[in-house]
Formats: sequence, C-alpha cells, structure tokens
Amino acid sequence: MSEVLTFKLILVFSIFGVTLLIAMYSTYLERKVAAFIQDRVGPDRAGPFGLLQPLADGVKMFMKEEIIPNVSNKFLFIVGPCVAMLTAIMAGVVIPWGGTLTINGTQYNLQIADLNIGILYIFGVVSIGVYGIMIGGWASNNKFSLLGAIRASAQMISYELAMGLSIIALIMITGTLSLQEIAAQQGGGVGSDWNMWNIVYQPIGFMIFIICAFAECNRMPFDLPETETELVGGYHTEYSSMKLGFYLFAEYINMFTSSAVMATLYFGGYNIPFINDLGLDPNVATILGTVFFFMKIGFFIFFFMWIRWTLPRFRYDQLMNLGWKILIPLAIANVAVTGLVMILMD
Amino acid sequence: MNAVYILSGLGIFSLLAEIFSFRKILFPIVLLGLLATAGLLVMDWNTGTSHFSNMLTFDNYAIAFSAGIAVIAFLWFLMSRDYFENNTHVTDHFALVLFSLVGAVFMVSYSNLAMLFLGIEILSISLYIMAGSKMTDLFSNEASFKYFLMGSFATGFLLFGIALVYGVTGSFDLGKINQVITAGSTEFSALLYAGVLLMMVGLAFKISAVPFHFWAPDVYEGSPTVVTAFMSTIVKIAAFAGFFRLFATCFASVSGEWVNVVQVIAVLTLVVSNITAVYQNSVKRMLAFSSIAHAGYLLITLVALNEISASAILYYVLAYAAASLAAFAVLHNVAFENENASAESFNGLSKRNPFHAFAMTVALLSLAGIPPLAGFFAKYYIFTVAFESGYVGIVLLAVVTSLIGIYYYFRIIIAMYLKAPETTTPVAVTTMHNVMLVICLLSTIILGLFPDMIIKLI
Amino acid sequence: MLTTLLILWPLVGAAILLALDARFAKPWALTVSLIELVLTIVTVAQFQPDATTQFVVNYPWVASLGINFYVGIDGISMLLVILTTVLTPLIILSSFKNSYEKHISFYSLILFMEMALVGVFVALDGFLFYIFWEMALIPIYFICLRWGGVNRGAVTLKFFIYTLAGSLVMLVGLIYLYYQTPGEHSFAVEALYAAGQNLPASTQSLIFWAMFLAFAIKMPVFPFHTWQPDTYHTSPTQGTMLLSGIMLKMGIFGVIRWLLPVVPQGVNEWASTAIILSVIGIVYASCLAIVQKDLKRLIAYSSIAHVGLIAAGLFTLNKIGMQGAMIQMISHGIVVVGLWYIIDIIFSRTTTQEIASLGGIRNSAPIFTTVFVVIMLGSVALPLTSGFVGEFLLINSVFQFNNIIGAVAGLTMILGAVYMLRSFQQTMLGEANVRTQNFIDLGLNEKLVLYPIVVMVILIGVYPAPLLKISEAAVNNLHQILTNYQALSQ
Amino acid sequence: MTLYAFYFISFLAVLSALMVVFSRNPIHSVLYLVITFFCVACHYLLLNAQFLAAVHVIVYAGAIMVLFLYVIMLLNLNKDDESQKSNLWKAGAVITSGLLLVVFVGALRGAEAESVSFASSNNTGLVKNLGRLLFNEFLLPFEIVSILLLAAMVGAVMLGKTHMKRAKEIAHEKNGRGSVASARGIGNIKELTK
Amino acid sequence: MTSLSGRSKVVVKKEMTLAERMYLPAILGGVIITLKHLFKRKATVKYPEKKREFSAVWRGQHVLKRDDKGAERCTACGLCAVACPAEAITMTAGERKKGEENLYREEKYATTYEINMLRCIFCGLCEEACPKEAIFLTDRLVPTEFGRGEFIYGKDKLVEPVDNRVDVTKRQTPAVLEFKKHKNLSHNR
Amino acid sequence: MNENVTQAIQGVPLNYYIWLSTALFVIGVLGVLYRKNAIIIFMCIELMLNAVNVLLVAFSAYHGDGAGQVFVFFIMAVAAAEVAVGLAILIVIYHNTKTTDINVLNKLKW
Repeated sequence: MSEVLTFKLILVFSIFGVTLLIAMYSTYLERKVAAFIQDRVGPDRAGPFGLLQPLADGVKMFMKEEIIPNVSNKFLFIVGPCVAMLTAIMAGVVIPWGGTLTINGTQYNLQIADLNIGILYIFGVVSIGVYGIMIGGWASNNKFSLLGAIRASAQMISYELAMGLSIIALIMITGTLSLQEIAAQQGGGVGSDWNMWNIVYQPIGFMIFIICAFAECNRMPFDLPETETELVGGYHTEYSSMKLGFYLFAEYINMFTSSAVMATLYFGGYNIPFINDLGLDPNVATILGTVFFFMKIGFFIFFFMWIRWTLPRFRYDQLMNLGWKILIPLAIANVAVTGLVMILMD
Repeated sequence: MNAVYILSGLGIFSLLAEIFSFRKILFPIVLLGLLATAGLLVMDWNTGTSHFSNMLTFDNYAIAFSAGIAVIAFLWFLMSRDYFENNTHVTDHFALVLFSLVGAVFMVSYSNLAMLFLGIEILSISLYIMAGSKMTDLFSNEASFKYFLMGSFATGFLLFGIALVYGVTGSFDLGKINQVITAGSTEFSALLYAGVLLMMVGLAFKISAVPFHFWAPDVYEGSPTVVTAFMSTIVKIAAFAGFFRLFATCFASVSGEWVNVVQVIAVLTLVVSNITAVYQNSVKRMLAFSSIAHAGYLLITLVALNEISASAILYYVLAYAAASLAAFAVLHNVAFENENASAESFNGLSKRNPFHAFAMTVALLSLAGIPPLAGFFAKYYIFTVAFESGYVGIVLLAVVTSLIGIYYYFRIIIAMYLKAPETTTPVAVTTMHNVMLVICLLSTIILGLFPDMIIKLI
Repeated sequence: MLTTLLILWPLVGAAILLALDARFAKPWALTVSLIELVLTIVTVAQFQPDATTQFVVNYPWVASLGINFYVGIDGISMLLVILTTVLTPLIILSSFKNSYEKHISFYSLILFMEMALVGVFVALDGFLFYIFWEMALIPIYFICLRWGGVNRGAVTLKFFIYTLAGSLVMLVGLIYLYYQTPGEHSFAVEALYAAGQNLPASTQSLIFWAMFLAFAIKMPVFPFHTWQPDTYHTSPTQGTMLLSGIMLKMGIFGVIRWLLPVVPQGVNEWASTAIILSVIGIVYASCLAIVQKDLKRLIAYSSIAHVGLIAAGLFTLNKIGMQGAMIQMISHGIVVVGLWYIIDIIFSRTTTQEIASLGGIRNSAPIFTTVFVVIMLGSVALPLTSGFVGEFLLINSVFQFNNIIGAVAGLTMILGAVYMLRSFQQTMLGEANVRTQNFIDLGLNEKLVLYPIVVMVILIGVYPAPLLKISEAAVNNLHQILTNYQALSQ
Repeated sequence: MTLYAFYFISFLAVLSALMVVFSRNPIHSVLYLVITFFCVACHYLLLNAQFLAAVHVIVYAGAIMVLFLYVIMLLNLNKDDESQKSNLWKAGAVITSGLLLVVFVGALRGAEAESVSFASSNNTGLVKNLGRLLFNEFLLPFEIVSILLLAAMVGAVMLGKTHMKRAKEIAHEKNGRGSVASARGIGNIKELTK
Repeated sequence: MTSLSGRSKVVVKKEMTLAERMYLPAILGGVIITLKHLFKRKATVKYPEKKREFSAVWRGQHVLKRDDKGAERCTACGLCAVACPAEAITMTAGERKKGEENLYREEKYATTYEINMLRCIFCGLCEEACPKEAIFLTDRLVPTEFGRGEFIYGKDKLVEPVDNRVDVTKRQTPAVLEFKKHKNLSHNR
Repeated sequence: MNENVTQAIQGVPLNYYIWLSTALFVIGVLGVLYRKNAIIIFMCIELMLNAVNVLLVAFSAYHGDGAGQVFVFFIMAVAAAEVAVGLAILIVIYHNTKTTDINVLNKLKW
C-alpha cells in the first residue's frame, strides 16, 4: 500500500515537474516555431540554440516590478492567476501517461487517479478554468480587461458545449468515461484484439474537438480574450511580473493538457501500433509508450503553434457563429450518425 | 400519451414553421392539433394505462383534465389570435404555449414526482417568457421577473418537500409512496410531515393560495392580457389538478396530518382575496384576485376530500375557465390600448358593443356563482363536498365570501350598463373572438343546465 | 306536461323575441304573456281543488346529486301562478307608452322573469326551487339596472347582494337538509319534509333561520327591509311592479311551501319572534309611510306594512291566517300593480312624484281619479274591496294568536288609511297647480291596464270564494301537518 | 476521518453560503457561491456520487455561475449600487428565516434516525448504474427535459433577440427623423415646382 | 487601364460554394504554406558576429573630414544646416586664432558642430550641400545609447580622429566627383 | 475503494446531511428575503436548489437507490434552464431600467 502511495507521490511530482517543464519549453517552442514559420531563427542566444531562453524569461518575469493597480480589487487580482494556474495543473490528474510498470512484482499504473469519470473530471476542471480569467479580468478594474474576461467566458461556455457533444459520440463508442480504459481500448496486438485509434471512427468528432480545444485554450485563431490589437492585452492587460507569468503558463499548460487529452482520446494515448507484437519487455514497452505519448503530445503542441501562425484571428461574431451555428449542429449530427451506425452494426 | 406526443410535435412543428415559412397555416394546424389531442384523449377513456414505467398514468382523472386543458387551450388560441399576429416572434410564441401545454398535461397525469416537477417547470419556464413578451413594457418585464423569482422560490420549497418525502419512502412513485405511507412506518413521520407540508407550500405558491399569493396580482396585471388569461385558466387548472392528484392519491392516507393546514390556507385565501379584490381598480388585477379566490374555493374540496371531490374540481375548473376566458377576451378587446384598464373603461360597453357586454355579464355572473350558470353549480358541488365531509363552517364562510365576490363582479356589470361611455366608438372585434365568446357562453350555460355531463365522468 | 309548458313558454317567447325586429317586440311580448295566461286558464280549468299536487312532472336532472326537474301544482301554487300570469300581461301592457331604449331586451327580461316566477311557484324540488329563485333575481336586477333612475347602480347592487345573501344561506340550509334526507339523498319536497321534520328541535331552529332569512329578505320583513324602499324607488315602474307585485310573494310562498312544513318544530319555536318582527315592521313601515314626501316611497313602505301583516298572519299558524295570507297575496299583488301604474301615470304627466307638488288632478282627470280611488280603497282594505277579505282574515288570526299583537297589527288598517287617504287628498284634491292643471285623463292603453285591475279589486272583494276554494284544501293540508307537529311537540 | 472532512466541508459550505447573502459586492457573492458549490461537490464525493459531483461542477460552477458572473460583468454591477433595504425589513427577513429554521429544526428533530439500512452494494453513484436508471425507469423525464431546455432556449433567444431588434428600431427612429426631414424637403420642392 | 505588370487580379465578390465555405481546403493550403516556410532558409543574420554587406550607396553615421594635413575642412558656412530637411544640424562659427592653422583649414571654423542623430534621416543632403567636402555619410552604424542626450553628436564624435581616418572614397565615386566639378551648376555655386 | 466509501458514508450519520441541507436551504431563503439585488436573490434560489440536491444525494446514497441521484440531474437541468431564462429577463429589464435592484420593479405594487 505504502509503496503504491510512494509511487503515486513520485508520479504526482514528476508529472507536475514535467508539466511545468513542458509548459516552459512550450514558450520556447512557440517562439521558435513562430520564427521558423516567418523564416527567422528565433531565440538562440541563451545557451545552445537558445535552450536556456525559458529560464531567462522566467528570471525576467520574477525580477519584473510587481504592479497591482490601485483601483483594482487586490485580493481577487491575486486570486485570478492562481486559479488559472491551479485549474490548469489539476487537469493532468486523470490522464494516463503510460501503461503499467512492474517493479518488484507490483504493478504501478502511470496515472495519478483512474477516475471512472475521467472525461467529466477534465471537463469540470476546464470549465472552472474560466474563473481565473474572469476574476483576473474583473479585478483589474480596466475596461479592456473586463472585455477580455467577458469574451473569454462567453467563448469558453459556447465551445464547451460543442466539445462535450463531440466527446459524447466518442463515449458512445468506447462505452466508458475512464481515460485509462479509453486509452487501453485503442491498443492491442495483431489479431482479434487489435483496435484502431479512435480517430478512425470519429474523424469529425476529432475535428470538432480540436477546434473547441483551440477555443478553450484561447489560442489563435480564437484568442479574442487577449487580442492585443483590440484589447491591449485582454484580461491580463494590468498584469505584470509573475502573475502575468502564471497566466501565460496556465495557457501553455492548458495547451499541453488538451494535447494530452486529444492524444489519449483519439490517437491511442500511450499505445504504439504493433508494439505488442515485438515481444518487448513490458516495462520497456511501457516506457516506450510513454515516450511515444509525449511525442504525440509534442506534435499537437506543435500543431497548436503551427495553426497560430497560420490563421488570422476571428471576428467575435464569427467566433460565436462558428460555435453555435456550425460546430454544435455538426456535433449533434455526429452523435446522431454515430448512434445510427452503432445500431446498424449491432 | 398521444396528447403529449401531439402537443410536443406541434411545438416543434411551429418552430420549424419559422424556418420553412409555414406561418400562414400554423394557426389552423395548431387548432386542429388541439382538437385532435382532445379527441385522442377521449378515446383512451376508461383504459387507465400508465406509460414509461409508471411515469404517467392516464386514468380518467388525467384524461378528463388533459382533454379539458386541450379544449380550453383551443378557445384560448381563438381568443389570442391577434396577440400572435401582432407579435414578431409568432412561431416562438406558439412553441412556448404548446410546450407549456405539454407541461400542463404532465401535471395532471403524472404518477411520479419527477414528472410533476418537470411538468411544473416546463409550464412555468414557458410562462416566465410569455409574461415578459412585451419587451419594452416595464410592467411586463416586471411581471415576468416577479413570476420568475417567485416561481423558482416555490420550486425550491416543492423540491425540498419532494426530497424529504423521498428520504422517508425511498421512491418517487406515487403508488409506492402511498404504499409506504399506508404501511405506516412511523420512524420518519416527522420528516414525512415536513416534506408534505413543504410540498404543499410549493404547490400553494403555484396555485397562488393566500399566504403565498402576493406575486399573483402583480404578475397578472403586468402580463399581456392574453397571457394573463392563459395563466388564470390553464395554468391554474393544471396546478390545481396536480396539487389535488398528489394529495388526494398519495397523501390521502395521512390526510389528518395536513388537512388543517389546507383548511387554514383555504380560509385565508377565501377571505383575503375576496376582500382585497373589492379594493382593486384595475379590472385585470380584480380578475387576478378573483382567480385567487377561486383557488380558495377549489381548496375546500381538498379539505373535504371524498370520492366526488375530483369531479367537483373538474367541473369547477371547466366552469371557471369558460367564464374566465370569456371575461378576459372581452377585457382584451375593451382595453386593447390600455392593458391595465380600470372598471371605468367598461363604462357603457352595452352601447359600444352589446354582445360583448352580454358576454361579460354572463361570464361575471358565472364567476359570481349565479344560477343557473355553470359557476353556480361549480360552487354548489364544492359546497356539497364540504357538507358531506361535515365542514359546514367553511361552507358558510365560502357563502359569505362569494357574496363579497358579487360586489366586485357587479361593479363591472354596473359600469357596462349604467355609466355613460367615454367614447362612443364601437369596440371592434373579429369573428374569431365572437365565435370564441359564443362557445364560452354556450358552454357556461350548457354546463350549468346539464352538470351531470361532467360530474359523472370521473 | 302543462306545468313544463307553463315554465317553458315564456322562455321560448323571450328567445323568439330576441330574434325579432324591434317593432314587433311589444306586441309579441304581450302575445306571449297572454298565451301564458290562456295556458294558466286551461290549467285552472283542469285543476281539482283538493289537497293533491297535480300536473306533476318529474324528470331526473342531476341524478348524481339527487336533483330532479320535479314540478307540480297544488292549490297554493295555483293561486300564485294565476297571479303571475294575470299580472304579467298587465305589466307589459303598462309599459306600452314608455319608450325604453333597447326594449327588446326589456321585454325578454320580463318574460324571462315570468318564467322564473312560475318556476318558483311550481317547483317541488328544493334545488329547482332555489335555481328558479335565483333566476328570478337576474332579470329584475338588470331591469332595474338598465332602466332605473338615479343612483341605480349602488341601489340595485345592494338589493342584489341582500337577496343573494339570504338565498345563499337558504342554499346552505337546503344542502344540509339534503344530506339529512333518508335513503338515497334527494331534494324532492317530500324527502325534504321528511328530513326536516325528523331533525332535533335545535337543528330545526337553525334551519328555520337559514331559510327564514332568505324569505324575510325577499318579503321583506322588518330588519331586513332596508334594500326595499330604495330599490322600489329607483326601479322603472315595470320593475317595481314585478318586484312588489309578484316577487314579494315569492318570499311568502317560500315560507308556506319550504319553511313551515319543513321545520315545524323550528317554526313553533320561532314563530312568535317572526310575528313580532312582522308587526314591528308593520308599525314602523306605516309610520314611515306617513312621513314620506315621495309617492313611490310611500307605496314602498306601505308594501312593507302589508307584507308584514301577511307574514304575521302566516306565522300564527292557524288556518284563517294562512287562507288570509293566500288571498291577501293576490289582492296585494293586484292592487300594488295598480298603484304603481297610477304613480307612473302621474309621473309621466307631471314629471314629479312628490306629493307636495301635486294636487287637483281630480279636476282634469275624473276617470283617473275614480280608478285611483277604487284601487286605493283596495289598498286600505275597505270592505267589498279585495284587500278587506285578506286583511280581515289576517288580523283575525293574529288576534287569535295574541290580543295585543293583534291590536297592534290592526293598526295597519288605520295607519294605511291615514297615509293612503292623505296622499290621495293631497294629489287628487285641492287646487291644481302648474304641473297638474293640464292633466290628461286616461288613454285607451292605460284603461286597458287599470280597468281589469279595478274589476279584479272589486270582484275579489265581493266574491272571493272561487279563489279561496282553489287554495283551501292545500292550506288545510298544510295546517294539518303543522298542527300534527304542534301536538307532537307539546 | 470522513467525519472531520464532513465537518470541515460543511462548515466551509455554510460559511460561504452566509457570505453569499451578506457580502455587499455581487461578484463576491458569486465567488462565494462557487465555493459553496465546490463544497457541495465534495459532499457528493463523500457520498460516493462521483458522477454527480463531476456533473455538478460542470453544470453549476462551470456553466451557471459563469453565466451569473458574465451577466454581472456585462451589466457592470461591480459597484455597490444596491439600495439597502431598511433595517426593519432586514430584521424581518432574518426573523422569518430564523423562524423557518426553528420550524425545520422542530420538524426534523424527531427524525433522529440512527439505523438506516444500507443497501448491500453502494455503487449507486456510478455512471453505469445511474445510466441504467436514467434510460430505463426515468426515460420519459429524461426525454422531457429536452422539451424543457428547448422551451428555455427558445424563450431566452426570443428575449435577447427582441431586444436587439428594439435597439435597431431606436437607431432606425433616429435615422427616420432624418428621412422625415428629407421627405419634407422633397415636399417643399414639389410645392415650389408647382 | 490595362495592367502593365499583369500581376493584378480582378476582385470578384461571388457567392462562395459549399466547399469554399467550409474553408477547410483553404486552411489546409495555409497550413501547408506555413509548413513550407518552416523549412526555408532563414533570413536572419547573427549580427555582431556576422555582418551583412552594405550597399555602395549606404548612408550611415556622419563624419567631418580633415584634410590631408589633419586640419578640419569645415568652415561653418551653415549650408548643411540649411539643407537639412530634419533640422538635425546646428553649429556655431568661430575665428581661427594664431597658431591654429594646422587645426583648421580656413580662418573660420565651427567651434561647435552638433547633429541630433534622433532627428537625422540620413538623407545625405548635408553631404551634397557641403562646398568644402567636409561632411560625409559613412557606412558606419549609429550605435545605440541609453539617453537621449547622448544621441546629440558633437564634434568629438563627428570629426574623424587624425590617426584613424574614415574612408569615404566609396562616397566619392567618379560620378560624384565629376558632378562636383561643374561649378556652373547651381548646386555647386 | 468502494468499501472505503461505504465506510465513509457510515462515518457520517444521515442526520448530519439533513441538518446541512436544511441550513443551506434556510440560508437561501434568508437571502431571498434579505437582499434586494435581483441577481443575488436569484443566486440564493440556486442555493436552495443545491440544498435540495445534497439532501437527495444523501438519501439516495443511504437508501442505496439511484433514483434520488437521477432526480438531481433533472433539478440541474431545470436550474440551468431557469438561469438562462432568468438572466435573459434580467437583461431585458436592465436595458429598460439600468439597474437590477428589485426596488425599481415597483410599478406593480406587491
């Protein structure tokens, strides 16, 4: 029991660390991708290839002057970024980072908690993520911030619906809400127990999901809450120093989490096709799987950035139209079609 | 069950009508649909089937009330044609009304508390919006919001009651609850008692019985007249039928526990509403208080629960609805520009539109309970029910209050026939209204002459 | 069947009237009422003057509540039906020279009223009685409301609420009785009699008061009379005629049919109270009548006085009193209709009803004066007029009951003579003034109304036997019931 | 252990519920209510109703309260512009609800139920069981909820939309005045050219 | 007007087809374009270590030339200041004292000479206006500073050091020299 | 894990949950009566509904019967619908009056 607990603790801390690390390097990656897409090289001074740049940024963030506007609601002003950060980190709890490790005959699951309602948990956490933005935006007592916050809340509520609906179709196929089971279902070896990745069954669902994920993370082309050309900086206009850092960090962590969720739900999670047929040692296979999982996550993070530097920003009404008039009906149709096909297949 | 299908289908159809531009034919289709609903319901007579694992039971009680609601809705649609036509969101309104009718049918046919709750909510939510459908009118907004706040507040009480009852009995099914209660495990009786009382409070809010009535006049006054008509007829019927169904079937075996409370509520309702109605200047408000008063009369049947209570209620609500709809239709036409017409705007109606004056007179006489109109028999049944159970005191009180009622009803009659009209322009009416009034009047008179038609039903 | 026809014919007539052109309204209404009269005569011709109830029709109406369409005619009802059907054509005729606006509704209301009145008198089912009772209220209310005088709104409302209050209490009593009926509950008169008579005395008293209140208000007996003078004063003449000529009799009839035999012990207990109230009413109303300046009010108060006497006589519970009440009802109905018409004529020609501003009409209108004299004498109960028979019998019965009360009740004749003669003197005699000097004598129409009345006043005064005979057996029967119970209770 | 957790969460729930009522700033009320809802969700977890807890967080904290916050922000109600009710009224409110509490306590005190029979399996809160119930026994209410939501949606859209339309009308009125003026101008020209 | 280049497109606002309205192909196209750029040669130059070649006509920081003997050429005539469209140049003139002949070429010289580098637009008009061939724009960059005042370059920064002459031959291409010979042109008068 | 949870439930008497939800409910009622701001009144109503939810879930867990929890779903759905409608009405009012203080809503007497 205590061994498992120790393992879980280690897992918690390592996942926490990895999350932060990946978030940090996402900033680096973002700049790099941006640069490359714009035919530049990006940061390359701090360390080799500029790899220490995130550290430098972090130090800069810490060293910046802490400004709390006089007219703001001081308590909430500080609470805002904390909530944003907290909810961002919490989502990682239910994601299965890998298969099972067997050490000394004890099976260790590379997942912090296998909730039977894993997807719902993620939804819950994501849905309260908006509080961070709203509280911060409101507490700043600045009209740009407030507008950003309002936009954020409307946007997140709207897209959560389509997101949920797209996942419902998936759940109909998998028959479970547990992420561990969903991931496991997409594995297997050649033969009778071979299962395809869910993307094969749910391409439209995935498309909707990824669009919604963009919107939920306030990423371009849905970064209306922080449109610098319109709202100066949106909800974090008044923020500086580490509080701003928290917001930015939260955004990258969200990106990381949603990439992980996407990979788990639609791209087989930690499963590598045909790896079971290679006859590897289970532990090695697990570790390989985890690595592969992070590669998938990395690809999606890259994809996030790629899109950011490709597409222009939506106008606000276009955003809402897309959410309500296209994605939701499409998602409902997807659910209906999925249901029909399932009935026909029976 | 067919009724539910048809009504919800109609609702969705009217939403689709906006898309496919069926607006022209929507009205006749809805009317036909309502008649079909009533017809199909009647065809189920005496079958007493329950549907969906005993969520709804269409016994004769439910069928009678549902069919009644469908017919009243039919009349209501006839009356409110111009309301729909003058509105930009025609189809939305149709849909809302039809959905609320679905809710009403649930409220009279439920046999599971979940269905009661959902029925109430479907009905209420549609009405919150309809009450506020005159956007630019602050009165309407206010009415809508008050209705909304009070409705949700009441829902809270109702739900708390349901929760407690569930806690004691472990089920939401009326039959099972009844079984458990009759089995008489006294272990949780205090919880059960609290639950029953809370549900009563919640439902009393909905039927606007007196300590919980204060929202009703405001809401009735502020809402557009046709919506008020809807509220004071269909909603009231559904709410009361639901109330009665719950207490008469489910908690009847512990009636000793709650009957005193109902008695107090009934007495208060009768006294307060009738007396307050006297002081009202706005006709709509007066009708609102009168509708509260009628809830009081209806509550008497619950106090004196016996085997003819159900039919007494059915008869009462039908009589009340026919008269009330007629009155509202006239009010709607008379006070077309000024929604909150005082009794003065009825001055000289007999000269401006004799038929309307006559219709209003008959309606008011029926409401006041003058024989041989239906309203009289309705009251009479209630009195007999009370008598049979030995509540002579309440009957005497009801007699006194109905006398008070005559005072305020007759004020309008006097205004119509006595006072000189401010304008001599005749009140313009549509044929639809006249047809509707004729139907209302005929049913008021026929119900009064042949009450056995309804009484023997249930 | 004849009874049903009697009830339904005016209703049918009223319905047809509503569809008719305004020109035909008056003749048609008259025709209907005359046909009704003919029907009554047919009925009377077939009527056997014994104690039985005849022409019985009994259909179930609201079976679940034991309500039947149960009507029939016995001697008492017969008399009152006659009164109704005789007076209605006269009343209609009396309105011919008035030009009421919307007179279609006016006449249909009168016919409707006639239907309800006949219904009240022939109903043998308690509930049916109540229905007709209330139905009679509606047309008269609207007649007063629409064609009445100043302040009619408030006055008629008062009247309506008063009477309805009484009748609702009566309804409560009836329902109570209904639940006491043995076996299958029923509102049939026999069942109610049986139920009521079996009740303990205390309950009977309660029922007595419940019912008596309704009847007392309708009549009206002393403390419940306050609605009456105003209403009479405000109503159009035809309304007043209906009110005092026929509707007032509903109350007395109610006492006879639905009170005395139903709760005999209760009656026993409270009869003296009722008598005292009635007698107080007589004196009080007579005194007020003396000081009235307005003719209409004067007659209104006199009506209270007369009806008080009838009530007093009735509650003495002896045969003379009852028979006297019967005959006096007829007489009072006829006379008072005549008086109202006379006042109407005076008013229409002089535009005033104030006694003080009249005078000297005799000079220009001798026929009118003569008619007035006869009818007035009928009212003050001069021998050989209709009033005399009734009042004599009534006072006699009250004397038998108690000398002092009888003496007081006897005042009614004296006081009646005082105020009637005084008013006659002041209006007809003396100097003619501006208003009265060109008083036109009776026209044909008016003669058609007043001559029959005069004839009837005299005829009944001279030869009341046929009328007495019609009701005698029924009254005897009733008296028998009461004496039985009196014997039983003592 | 669980008992202490219960105490703590309950205390927090009641406290923040009170703060909802008594804090002056609407935003604070909203946030306190969110905390209350989280506590309620924790209670659900204690009661082994995991699914419900998640749904609770999603629906209440994630949607309903955000909507509240949204409206408060949209209407810019962060000022304390709520006119205070008179002290009398407040006292009345406190007394009324105090009475209500007393009544409840009185009514429920008799309900000291120590022995409650536990069902053998306590998996009621699991998705599978709830789903089974929802789609068998409670199928009709489940379907009917869709009508409820549809009605609410239609209504909310109608209210919102009409308002937009009205705003347009106002704008139109302003323009209309201009067009009236121009029409008059045209009229004048016509008169002149006669 | 017909397009000479042939590159302009006529904009047609037509109703989009369903496929177009789905935008997916367009998005895909965009994504592919950016992807291509990802692998393109980067345009960035690592500046301090590696410098990009200046063009022949590059105009950088000014220099006040000395003559072969090391005396300043500028006589503070003010023509450059007059010519300057940005009003960046200012100076004060002084008289040469005895014994300063090796310092200043003419009797009159600029005691102060300031160019505000924040104002300067590096147009080169001063250079053209100068009759004494004293001011030139070189291929040097103006270094960054921390204060505004430090961008006002005095003679200390402008005049070339005696022992570290600034090469301006690039500015004096044969064409320029030829041009400057024509004294009759208004410019050179 | 389920065993743990069952024990956990047994650790807390059902009464405590009844008290808790009663307290929350009464606080909700208090808020409705005490406050004037329509939005806060509205929130207090939500609080009342939540009190009911807690009670239902507690009963459901102790009865081992899922119906109570299913009922909570319906309550949630209804709450969501009510909020949508209520806030829409509120916004319409706000646009007409520029305040959400219910005292402005006194055109109709209470």
